[in-house]
Amino acid sequence: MSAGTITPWTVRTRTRAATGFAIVAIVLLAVAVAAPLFVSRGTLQDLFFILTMLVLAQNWNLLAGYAGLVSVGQQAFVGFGAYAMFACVSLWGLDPVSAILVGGIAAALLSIATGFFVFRLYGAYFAIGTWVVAEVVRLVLAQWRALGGGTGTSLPNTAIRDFPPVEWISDAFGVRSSQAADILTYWLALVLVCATTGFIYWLLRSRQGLGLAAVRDNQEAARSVGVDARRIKWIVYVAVAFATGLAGALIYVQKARISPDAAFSVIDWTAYVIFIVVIGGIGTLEGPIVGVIVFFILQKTLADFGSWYLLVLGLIGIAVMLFAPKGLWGLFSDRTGIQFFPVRRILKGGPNFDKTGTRGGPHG
Amino acid sequence: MPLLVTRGLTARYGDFQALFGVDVVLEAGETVAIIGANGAGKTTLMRSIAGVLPNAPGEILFDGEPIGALASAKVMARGIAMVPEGRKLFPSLSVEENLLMGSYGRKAAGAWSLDTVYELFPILKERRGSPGTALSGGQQQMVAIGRALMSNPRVLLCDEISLGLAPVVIRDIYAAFPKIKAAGASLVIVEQDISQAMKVADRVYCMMEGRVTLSGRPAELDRQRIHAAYFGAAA
Amino acid sequence: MIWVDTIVQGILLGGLYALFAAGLSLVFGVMRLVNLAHGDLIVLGAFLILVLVTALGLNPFLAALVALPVMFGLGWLLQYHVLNRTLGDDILPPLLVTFGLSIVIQNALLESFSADSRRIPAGALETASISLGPIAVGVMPLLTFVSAVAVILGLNLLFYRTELGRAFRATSDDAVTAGLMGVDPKRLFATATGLAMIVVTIAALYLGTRSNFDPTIGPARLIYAFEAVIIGGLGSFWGTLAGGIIIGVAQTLGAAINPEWQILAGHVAFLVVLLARPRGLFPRATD
Amino acid sequence: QSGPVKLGYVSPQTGPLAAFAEADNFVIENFMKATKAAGLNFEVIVKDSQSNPNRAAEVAKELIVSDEIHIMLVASTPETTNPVTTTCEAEEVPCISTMAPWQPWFIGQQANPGDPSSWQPFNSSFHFFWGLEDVIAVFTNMWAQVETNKQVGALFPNDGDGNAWGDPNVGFPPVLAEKGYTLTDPGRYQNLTDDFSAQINAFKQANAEIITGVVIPPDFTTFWNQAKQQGFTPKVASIGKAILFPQAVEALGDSGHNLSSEVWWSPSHPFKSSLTGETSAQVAEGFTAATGRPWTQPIGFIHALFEVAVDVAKRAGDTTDPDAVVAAIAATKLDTLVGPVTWDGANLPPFAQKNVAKTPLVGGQWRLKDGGSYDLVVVDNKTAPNIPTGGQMEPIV
Amino acid sequence: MQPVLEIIGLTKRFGALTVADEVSFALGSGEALGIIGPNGAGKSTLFNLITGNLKVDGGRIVFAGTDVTHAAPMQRCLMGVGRTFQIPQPFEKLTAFENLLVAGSFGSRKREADVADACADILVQTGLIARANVPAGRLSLLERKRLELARALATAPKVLLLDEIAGGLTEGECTQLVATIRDIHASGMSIIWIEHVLHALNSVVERLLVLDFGKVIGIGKPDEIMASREVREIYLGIEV
Ligand SMILES: Nc1ncnc2c1ncn2[C@@H]1O[C@H](COP(=O)(O)OP(=O)(O)OP(=O)(O)O)[C@@H](O)[C@H]1O
Ligand SMILES: Nc1ncnc2c1ncn2[C@@H]1O[C@H](COP(=O)(O)OP(=O)(O)OP(=O)(O)O)[C@@H](O)[C@H]1O
Ligand SMILES: [Mg+2]
Ligand SMILES: [Mg+2]
Repeated sequence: MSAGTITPWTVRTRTRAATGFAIVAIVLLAVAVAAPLFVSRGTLQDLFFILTMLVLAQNWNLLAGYAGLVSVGQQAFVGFGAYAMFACVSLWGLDPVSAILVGGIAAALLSIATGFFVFRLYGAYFAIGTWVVAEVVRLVLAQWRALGGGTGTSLPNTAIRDFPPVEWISDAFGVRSSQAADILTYWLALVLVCATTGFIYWLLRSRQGLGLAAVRDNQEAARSVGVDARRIKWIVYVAVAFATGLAGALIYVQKARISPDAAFSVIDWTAYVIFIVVIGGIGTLEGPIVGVIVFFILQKTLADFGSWYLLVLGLIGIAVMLFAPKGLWGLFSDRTGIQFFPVRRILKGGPNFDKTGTRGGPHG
Repeated sequence: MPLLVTRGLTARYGDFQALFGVDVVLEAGETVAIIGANGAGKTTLMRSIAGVLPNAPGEILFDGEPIGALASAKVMARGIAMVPEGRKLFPSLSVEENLLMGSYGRKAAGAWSLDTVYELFPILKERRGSPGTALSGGQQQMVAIGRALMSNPRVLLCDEISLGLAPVVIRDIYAAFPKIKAAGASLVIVEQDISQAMKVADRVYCMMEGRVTLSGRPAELDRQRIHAAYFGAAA
Repeated sequence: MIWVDTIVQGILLGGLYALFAAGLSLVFGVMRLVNLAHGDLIVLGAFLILVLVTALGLNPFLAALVALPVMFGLGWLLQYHVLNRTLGDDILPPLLVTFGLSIVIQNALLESFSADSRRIPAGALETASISLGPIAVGVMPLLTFVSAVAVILGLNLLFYRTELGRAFRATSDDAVTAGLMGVDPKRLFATATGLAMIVVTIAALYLGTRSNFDPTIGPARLIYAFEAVIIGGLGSFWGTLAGGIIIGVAQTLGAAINPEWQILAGHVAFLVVLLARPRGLFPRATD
Repeated sequence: QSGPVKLGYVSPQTGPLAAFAEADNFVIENFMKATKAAGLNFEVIVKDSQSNPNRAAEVAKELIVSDEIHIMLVASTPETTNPVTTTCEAEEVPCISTMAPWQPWFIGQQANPGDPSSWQPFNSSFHFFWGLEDVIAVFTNMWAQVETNKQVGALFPNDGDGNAWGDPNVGFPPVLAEKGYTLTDPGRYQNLTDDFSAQINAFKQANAEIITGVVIPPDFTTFWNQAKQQGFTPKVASIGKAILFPQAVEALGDSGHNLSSEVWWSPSHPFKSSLTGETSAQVAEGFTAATGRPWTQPIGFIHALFEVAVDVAKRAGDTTDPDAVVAAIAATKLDTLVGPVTWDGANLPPFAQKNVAKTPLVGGQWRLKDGGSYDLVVVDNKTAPNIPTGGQMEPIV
Repeated sequence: MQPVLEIIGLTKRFGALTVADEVSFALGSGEALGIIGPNGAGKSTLFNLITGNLKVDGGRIVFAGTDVTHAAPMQRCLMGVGRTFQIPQPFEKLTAFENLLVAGSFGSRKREADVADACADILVQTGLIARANVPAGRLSLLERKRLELARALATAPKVLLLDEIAGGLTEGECTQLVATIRDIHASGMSIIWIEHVLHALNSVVERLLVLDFGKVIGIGKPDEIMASREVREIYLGIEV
């Protein structure tokens, strides 16, 4: 029918809001890099918390929101990365930044080992399976006597203080070494956030991202049109583990103390992360950003109310899920049509179109 | 008084309005056929009557009582059963259990029981123990019809029941219609095959884009008018 | 002899886990609802029984009987007004809502009962034992096991032999079509959760009498319960019992080698079973 | 110095360890009253660790960085004290900690707890409490009062306390061996274990007549019931942690009778508060009057923690100068509600002498009263003769 | 004619039920083969075996000279087996156009930009262009069926397997569909088409294969097959 006709088809993903946002984001980033110059140390630590939680949230979002792999065992990678970093620093005398990298690699290796198991499971089975795997990793590391077993251990003070970059920062800014360490970890967290967000957005815009969405929607059909579902899931699972391990190691460089219960806490590293993603809006890159800010504000304002804080947090989680299942960002973008990270491929040109759904946006 | 009446029935899926004031009447003992192109709103009409889609109470009257706002379970209990488009068997139930589910919400005495359904579709008796989804498409359609009959409904809504069936099965199923009617049910069928519809129906409604564009007895309608009603006046 | 004893104790422990798991298995099987608040609901039940025991001076078993209808009603309302809204293809909404619920229950209990460690007094029964040959078996663990078997048996009959059970399964497959059969899915699901809460109350009775509990102890047991359900296979109640026993025996055997391996051995058993049978021991034909 | 002395205080006010922090409000209110009456200007910023080590570290940082506290006070189990202390060490903020045996506090924060040669003292963190050597002495003294076969079964979990108690170098095993006891230690179990048959079988095999360990309350109940069900009835059970609080013992029903435990503080301790002049008995009574709850051991130590803080602040001069505060802490010589607190290194190995001060410890037994409640009776005071006993050690029937 | 697909003694059982019983046939390159048979005869199952969505119990499948009996579905797709599902299985959250992009870029290992035009053309060809940017989850049943066809085409297959795509169409729509499939066939693609709507089927295919209880009971020219006594009895239900 159409053979021979030259149709001026074009495919478009960018939206106006996204272009505007990109400019704002670059400015924000510049401000963020310079932040240690003009914000207080408390603010810097708050920012560190926000950034690291955001890394965890973006990664979990990639796994659950885009790949359909709802894991409740991400604490395995946080803890494993952190423990690997501790071992490198306190047992083998490596410097903290290299140790963080080792932490990420260790987490990626762990994900390869556990992936063979968890990928045999689907849906809720997968969720529980990942949780059990994380428990197993926790229990095994709790037997590692050199790192304190179930008691845990602390990072030697000198490891950070005498690390040359910390000394440089300390000299350059004229601050104490503990503050210099904060600045360094903050910058690292900033790098990690940008890298993670950038990687995820790049992935979603790529062919693999489209394949990922297809696998999530219908694995059987995806395989029938040539998508290597296994490979895509593996790539995502391992990449997420790597970034989660990096984040875990970084967080524990800053905390300087580790114990199995803390490093493998399902509440801190998975439940809160799920909370952040879902409150913000799962399956969008903007959602976790919104979510982490909301979470931070809640924690700041309510944490001193003891159990009431958690009670309110729980109620808010329930309320959002019931009344705004697409999260706060979903609520906002449905109303306004604004998307900062569009991935939808929109076909333009040719005959007249059905106008519904021709908006840019996420897959979902 | 007619058995089932819709008055100005409207229905929507979110922002999208699928029915715009549909008026359909079913007299007791009648077979009414709804025909129309894809997307005309036939399934939507059936789902509205069955209570799957919510409507204003007075838009649907059954026995003179408003049932538009009732949930499907309540509608079914009053005696309106539906064979849904696409069969929709329960995969984790066996064939027999699927059939038994049909009488869950309405246990009315009548002609239909497990035995009589098996008599109607003997192949189902053979496969009574296998899971509903391990059947071929045609066999599944038989289960879906049998399941709807199990409640001895007063109105049976059949949505494209011949879809995907071998000719021999279609023949068998339509051959069962007189039996079903004889057992006291009035029928509303949605059918794509116009000649088939004309054969079994007492009256025909033709729908287009959410509206009834033509209705009447088969004898009164000629191909030309139906065609026009299908594709708009231009055709 | 010690090995026999170890295995017997493991089986009895498995009964406890199966009891924790049975209610979970029910809601998981009927609604695909991963209920993360299950452990906290058991603790809630234990507090309710405790209140009845201390306020009315009832015997714990009698108190549990009084608690049953209350818990059923609670489950019914919870499902009807909250959890029903989360059901669908996506497992995340129920996951998050029940997680929120878990936090809410824990902290509400903390506010009203403080963090103290409590116990439902069961008098002489707590330490009573009978000897089976050379092995001494506690009456309470035995009662727990028998209750677990009874609960499983009851659920199985209900699920596969009654019309209600058939409706449960049908609705779990396709709620809209079940509606066409005269099922009101919302009420049916509410009934299922109500029933699960009855099982929860029975579990609470044994949780509360066998050891101390406090408002935060729920989640620790949840993972074993999930393991039992999954090892058994979705919707298979006998499978849940088998799963509980596998985990219980693995734990006691692991502990007999070295207590360090106790909990790990249970988890490893879970992983091994799933490695061999990814859909559990007794999977449903389709899910 | 202008402005108040800013104290940060972290404890587990919610979560599973909340029982330890039960008296916090009471103590802090009294502290504020007492200091105001004495014309002192203190501000206390209280943070809840939620029984979560991650959270403990976070709030400690917050206190230091945002609230700019001068002195950190922290209490109750290594899960809270250790992360807070580690943070203070990194931030070079003076820290006073209590209510964790000193070994898990000190060794648990070393980079490699397994290698004593690598252990380093802390610069700005100080701890006062007793140590494992004290609890061992107290337990063995109690056991000596009862005729046994000297076979001891041990329940040590894989947590901060359990690892320290079971440590082959600094824990129970070497000392017990020296004193002629044979220890059966099946291994480190995880907390919240549901079955103890393995341990019970091991104890039965070894014919143990004494049970000891540091167990969380639910686990002890599970163990104790199972032991009885399986026909294992030791003569002595000296347990740390699990039976610290009267509610926990009451939860055992009748079978809590004659269980023995370490006693760090009780109303019969013959010490007075340096802050209010009250005796132990008066403080305990005050607590019961104010809250309607029975006294618990943490009351004394939290009170003492604030006593030390006041004393240090007075002597330091400018509390905004961390070095001055650290020096003041190191020079402390104060008679507190829990006994004298001095970082003089007495009765401590060299590596811990700088940062640890020891307080007296005695042994007690829970006695069932009519009506189902329990009394804690001090039955052994060889380690601290100035604390009066209320009776003799009795075997569990 | 060089066969592009050879089925040799293919067997599949579900428990006691044999749904493919020593099925053998060959599909010539560029040929259009129709499959008919009573409901439950094993037609869809045969497709699932050919595409690898089900594992075979016996026999061999040779595609373009290569034995693919045990190859993964994805590999077979890359080699040139395209299919539609009897019950449509769209990627619901992706738009129709994106559905095709997935199939196009993965099915032929090309970059998205290189297949976008082809995908758009297929949307035109299958009458879906007006709905190109609508999420597939919002399409009607008919549109979903068209999308199945379009998506299979987007993988640029050598052999196209069609499972009941004409059911539920009005006469006009049916005529249109037949024209589309004729076009596709004319472009040289081999086709196997399962269909109960015989007049549509017979106006396209060159040979008909009749399946009953998993057995091939006839294969040949459509009019010969339709005239056979066996087919008239078991399939058309005409007494003879
Ligand atoms: N779940 C839904 N959400 C949104 N729109 C829908 C939904 N179901 C149907 N529609 C739309 O409603 C209109 C009527 O659809 P309906 O299914 O009633 O048509 P039909 O006459 O039964 O067609 P067919 O012959 O294809 O079955 C169509 O435009 C369809 O796209
Ligand atoms: N997964 C399964 N498990 C058990 N039996 C099955 C399964 N899938 C199909 N069957 C059975 O295999 C037989 C063939 O099914 P198939 O779907 O191939 O039929 P079909 O020829 O495509 O029929 P239709 O024309 O109705 O689509 C049927 O009897 C069916 O019950
Ligand atoms: Mg329809
Ligand atoms: Mg088929």
